Amino acid sequence: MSRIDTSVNIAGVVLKNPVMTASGTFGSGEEYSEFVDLNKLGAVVTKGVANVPWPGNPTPRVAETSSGMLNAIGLQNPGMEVFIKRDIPFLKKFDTKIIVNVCGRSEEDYCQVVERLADEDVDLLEINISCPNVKEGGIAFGQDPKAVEHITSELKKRARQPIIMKLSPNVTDITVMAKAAEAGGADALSLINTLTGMKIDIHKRAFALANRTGGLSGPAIKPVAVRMVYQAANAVKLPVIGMGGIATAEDAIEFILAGATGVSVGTANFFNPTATEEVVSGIEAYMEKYGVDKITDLIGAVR
Amino acid sequence: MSRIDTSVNIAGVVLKNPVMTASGTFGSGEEYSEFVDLNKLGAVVTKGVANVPWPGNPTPRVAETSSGMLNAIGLQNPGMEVFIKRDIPFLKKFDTKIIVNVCGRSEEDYCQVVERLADEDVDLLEINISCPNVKEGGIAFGQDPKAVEHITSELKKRARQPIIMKLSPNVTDITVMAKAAEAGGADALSLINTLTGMKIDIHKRAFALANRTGGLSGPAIKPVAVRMVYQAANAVKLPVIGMGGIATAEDAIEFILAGATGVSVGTANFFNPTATEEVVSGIEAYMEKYGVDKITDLIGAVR
Amino acid sequence: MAEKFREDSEIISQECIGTDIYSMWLKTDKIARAAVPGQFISVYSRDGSRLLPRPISICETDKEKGALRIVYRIAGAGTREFSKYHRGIKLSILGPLGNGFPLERAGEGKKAFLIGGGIGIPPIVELSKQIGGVRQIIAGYRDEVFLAEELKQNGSLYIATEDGSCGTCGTVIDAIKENGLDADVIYACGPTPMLRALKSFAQERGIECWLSLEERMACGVGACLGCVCQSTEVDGHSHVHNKRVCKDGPVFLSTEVEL
Amino acid sequence: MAEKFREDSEIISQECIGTDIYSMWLKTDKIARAAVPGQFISVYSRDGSRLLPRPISICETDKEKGALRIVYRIAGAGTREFSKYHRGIKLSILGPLGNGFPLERAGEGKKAFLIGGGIGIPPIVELSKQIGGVRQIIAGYRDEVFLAEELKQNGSLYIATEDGSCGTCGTVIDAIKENGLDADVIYACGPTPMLRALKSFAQERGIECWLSLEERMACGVGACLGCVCQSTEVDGHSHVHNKRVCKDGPVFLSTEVEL
Ligand SMILES: Cc1cc2nc3c(=O)[nH]c(=O)nc-3n(C[C@H](O)[C@H](O)[C@H](O)COP(=O)(O)OP(=O)(O)OC[C@H]3O[C@@H](n4cnc5c(N)ncnc54)[C@H](O)[C@@H]3O)c2cc1C
Ligand SMILES: Cc1cc2nc3c(=O)[nH]c(=O)nc-3n(C[C@H](O)[C@H](O)[C@H](O)COP(=O)(O)OP(=O)(O)OC[C@H]3O[C@@H](n4cnc5c(N)ncnc54)[C@H](O)[C@@H]3O)c2cc1C
Ligand SMILES: Cc1cc2nc3c(=O)[nH]c(=O)nc-3n(C[C@H](O)[C@H](O)[C@H](O)COP(=O)(O)O)c2cc1C
Ligand SMILES: Cc1cc2nc3c(=O)[nH]c(=O)nc-3n(C[C@H](O)[C@H](O)[C@H](O)COP(=O)(O)O)c2cc1C
Ligand code: FES
Ligand code: FES
Repeated sequence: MSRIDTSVNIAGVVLKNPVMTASGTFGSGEEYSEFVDLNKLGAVVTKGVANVPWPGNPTPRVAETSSGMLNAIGLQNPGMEVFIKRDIPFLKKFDTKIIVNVCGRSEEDYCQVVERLADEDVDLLEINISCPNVKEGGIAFGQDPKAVEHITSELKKRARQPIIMKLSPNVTDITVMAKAAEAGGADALSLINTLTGMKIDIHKRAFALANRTGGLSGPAIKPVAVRMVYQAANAVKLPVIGMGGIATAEDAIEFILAGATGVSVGTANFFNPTATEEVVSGIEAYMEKYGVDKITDLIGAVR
Repeated sequence: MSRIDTSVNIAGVVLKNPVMTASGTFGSGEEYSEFVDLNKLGAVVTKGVANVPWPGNPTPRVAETSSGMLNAIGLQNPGMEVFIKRDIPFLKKFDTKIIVNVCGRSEEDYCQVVERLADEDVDLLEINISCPNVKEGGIAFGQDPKAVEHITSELKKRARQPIIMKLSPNVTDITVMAKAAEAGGADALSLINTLTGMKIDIHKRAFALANRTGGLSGPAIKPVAVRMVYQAANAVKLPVIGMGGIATAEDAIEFILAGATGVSVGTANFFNPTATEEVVSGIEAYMEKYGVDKITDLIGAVR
Repeated sequence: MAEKFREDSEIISQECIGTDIYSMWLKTDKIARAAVPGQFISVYSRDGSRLLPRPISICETDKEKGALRIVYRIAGAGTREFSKYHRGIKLSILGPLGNGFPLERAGEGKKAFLIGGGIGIPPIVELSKQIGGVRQIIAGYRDEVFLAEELKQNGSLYIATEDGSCGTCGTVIDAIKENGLDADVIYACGPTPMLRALKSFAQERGIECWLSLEERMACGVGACLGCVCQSTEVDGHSHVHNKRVCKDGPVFLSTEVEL
Repeated sequence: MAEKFREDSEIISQECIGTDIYSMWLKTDKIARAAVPGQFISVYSRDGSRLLPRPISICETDKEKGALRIVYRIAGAGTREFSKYHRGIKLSILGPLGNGFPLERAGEGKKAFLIGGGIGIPPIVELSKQIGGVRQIIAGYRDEVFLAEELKQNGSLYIATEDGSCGTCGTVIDAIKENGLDADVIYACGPTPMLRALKSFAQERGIECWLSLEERMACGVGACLGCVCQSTEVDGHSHVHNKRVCKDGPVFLSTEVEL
């Protein structure tokens, strides 16, 4: 298999393969390191990190749907100081890239995290702009192109690592958001975050999630994700990291053919703890089978 | 079961029960009348009808996804004259309401159909504003609130039957579209139409649909649909017809509890030809079990 | 219009009859008795993540036992699922669907070609049992031959293989030519390139030709317009140049359709 | 940290032991041998439309045979699916998960209450087999009694039923009072109202009390933060007032958590 080149370059950072973990589904890697050799992954993307600890939402926080799940974790996290002290050193033990997912309730929150991480040994920052934005009345940054461009350029000024803007799919036209992030100076894009959904328990006549709405993820959303990755990759020059329902190498290759340079495995970890590693080896097998030497030849090959 | 009242009122039209067929999944009723007693349904919603025959898209037009399917039929239809001569008389043989789904490529197209149907014996018109709009450069009417309000008011002027505006879910904020339709004078809303999606065949390295993108429907999209029905029903005073993944009575009741006055069964007909009738009897059984006398007591009961 | 039935049919037997090719007998209440050659059934998945039924041709029927046979190739997740089931399991099916081959176009004193290509061969088995007149069966394979025993019993069988491992090396048309066969009517089922070739072959020779088409389906009963083929003339139902493979077909007169 | 294993385990037997209540023995390679009482397994659905594993407590283990028993109630589509499976079918499971009951808090010279309520009774079976000291088992049911034979073998069993059809009419606390029981330590698993009552009961009497909590789960291994409960103090891992039921629990000291 040594003949095959699965490496990809995202904003100057070379990953040994395009396979990463989707933020929030893999903690900071520790729990799944019992099942997966983290050295085999292109990168580990951490759970969202804020400037201070966030308690998250009340429970129930998760519910199952057809081929999908809803979550309203509410971005619970221990805050950047604990993250830097505990989680970065853990991840540094492995030969994989570290991508820190950043969340905030205001522009200042995001800026603080990005500035604090400037001197830390992490490879890339992924900015989750679907976080609830208290100041702007609950509409996420990610749904307004002006806000996307503005926050991107503010963070770009402060960041020492390349920044990946993570786009929300709950928009009319994903290309508008992609271009806004590009105009703001983003180094890469990642998409999709979850689709907003709801479930009602008809026997209890109550919302299944305490938060009422939650984010839909898993195989159910894959067709929407592939479409948006295709549209975004064709609208901007930036590398795109695709995610949304990836559970197998076949799914990952579908995203790559649509234009993704990287791929993230999210919800699939919950139903197959070794999903990430299997995606890596499955991609290699596909390349072997079809005589593809460089994975970069597959990126955006269907158009 | 006679004690139970399942009737609902949509814009002055009383349906014996809230269960209808989703446009495009049930033809004009003939094919499924071999499996289902149309007299048992609240209403039959027809396939979209245009002013002239439409050939639709090239094949493949359908593809399967996890708990869902993509379609790009392209609104093939025989045009309003054939529809009026052949399909309305067929449907008139049954004791069910007739809802005609209307499509067009331009405002004039829609107006022509609505005017032509004015003197026909149909109960309600459902306006599909997710049709591709040639004049406005391919963006559907349904994604721009000004266009929604405008076309609604133009059609309202001409329609003799109450009009249901069918909203596209491919928008940032469904309440904006719902309010625009209300401002334009809509009598009711129906949602959701399909989410735009894509599938790629990784072995053929080609799009699964000739049209590249298609509309995602089926159980996969139910959480998004329930959320949007809940949001729309709480944003406007109009009755809302909910759809998106309804396959069982439990699904239908979930939409009703979220705020839907009517419910449509779409993709489920393809995997269970008797789905519509089963939803009707299952709703009755639920009402019996929980001692609900009037279905209207359930509408929007979870908030 | 022929009646359709939805049944929970029990698997009587299943066996693997070739590489990735399976043969299954199903006990049905009404479908087997109602079916005519060339019709198909919709087979529903038992896995809730796969919604759409898979259209599979009826290969044989046993009207007495009320049983029908399907022969299918593993093409993806749905057919792979079916291949794992064994005797006793219930499969939900809908049928018989589509129009079937017009048996009355052959018969006493007429010579017919019954042509199957690859996984289009199964429906030819029942057709060859029920059709009248002179039955010349031509079966085309890539390499591995299957269902030949069944076909041999109901007519003179000519085999073509792409790799030349059996019979004529080449296509079914090569087999016809090599054996100097002729006919008054053609019935065929197989991949589109084969059907396309047969369409022009029939046109050249002026032979009436009935082709069974394949298209991706959703409803299988004519309601969704997912499975259309292009028709030469404006179609009486659609009022455009489209015919529904599931309901107006799958069998069409070759001159009716564009391929 | 205890090791976790993902296995395709074979169903050895399954029987219905009450209305909608099933008992299943699974052959495992490593999980049964590694498990301690109070731990659970994640059971994966075989239907692709249901993604998330179902957490089910380990009811008994047979370390020699490498087998484990689960006892579960049909609560929805997932457990209904499991109830349909029979001997020989493989179920994918992950375990053992969670911390389990701290056996060392009981033992020689100490009296323990082992309390189960409803579908929280199963883990009490293995606990009662392994724990030392005086075992007073109190099992609370709505009406129908199950697993009583197993429980009787490992201690003195007191039953409470809500409808009074067996034992004390009322709750497990009513049963404790009616029988004038006391203990040095409490271990309990059951519905939240029962756990809440036990927490204050234990506080009043100054008894150490270990509670096994339930929460909706996604990953089952501590990664997703889906299953948290509120902790009295800021938690060392989360740095907020949240503990993960799947990883930090499901068993907590009653004073650690808010109910
Ligand atoms: C009228 C009719 C009769 C058929 N009879 C038989 C038969 O007797 N034996 C048999 O093995 N197959 C038959 N087929 C083809 C069969 O329906 C497909 O192979 C099957 O649906 C594939 O399902 P899957 O889930 O295994 O594969 P999928 O993963 O759905 O698809 C795998 C590949 O199969 C092809 N395919 C899928 N669905 C169809 C379809 N509806 N029509 C054509 N190609 C498709 C696609 O090109 C795709 O790349 C028939 C099809 C039709 C329309
Ligand atoms: C650590 C732990 C151990 C458990 N042990 C057992 C056991 O030994 N035997 C047993 O019968 N059940 C046990 N449960 C509960 C069991 O996990 C749920 O009943 C099951 O997941 C329901 O799945 P379903 O698909 O059948 O129902 P669903 O349709 O998913 O849900 C039906 C109802 O069950 C409840 N439920 C669903 N998932 C959970 C969950 N994770 N926790 C609590 N309630 C839930 C919900 O209130 C819902 O209304 C345990 C739960 C946990 C967290
Ligand atoms: C439980 C859960 C928690 C998540 N937390 C985060 C998060 O903290 N930050 C973020 O950007 N995305 C978060 N996501 C979104 C995922 O990273 C991913 O974008 C989405 O789930 C789609 O991928 P999937 O279908 O493979 O899960 C979360 C998703 C899930 C299911
Ligand atoms: C094959 C197919 C054809 C459709 N055609 C139409 C149409 O002509 N007009 C329309 O308004 N919606 C059309 N729809 C959308 C459905 O009416 C419905 O809004 C959508 O499928 C969601 O419901 P479901 O998940 O129950 O199918 C079509 C959907 C499908 C699957
Ligand atoms: S498959 Fe629906 S019309 Fe043929
Ligand atoms: S279920 Fe994921 S952290 Fe407990």
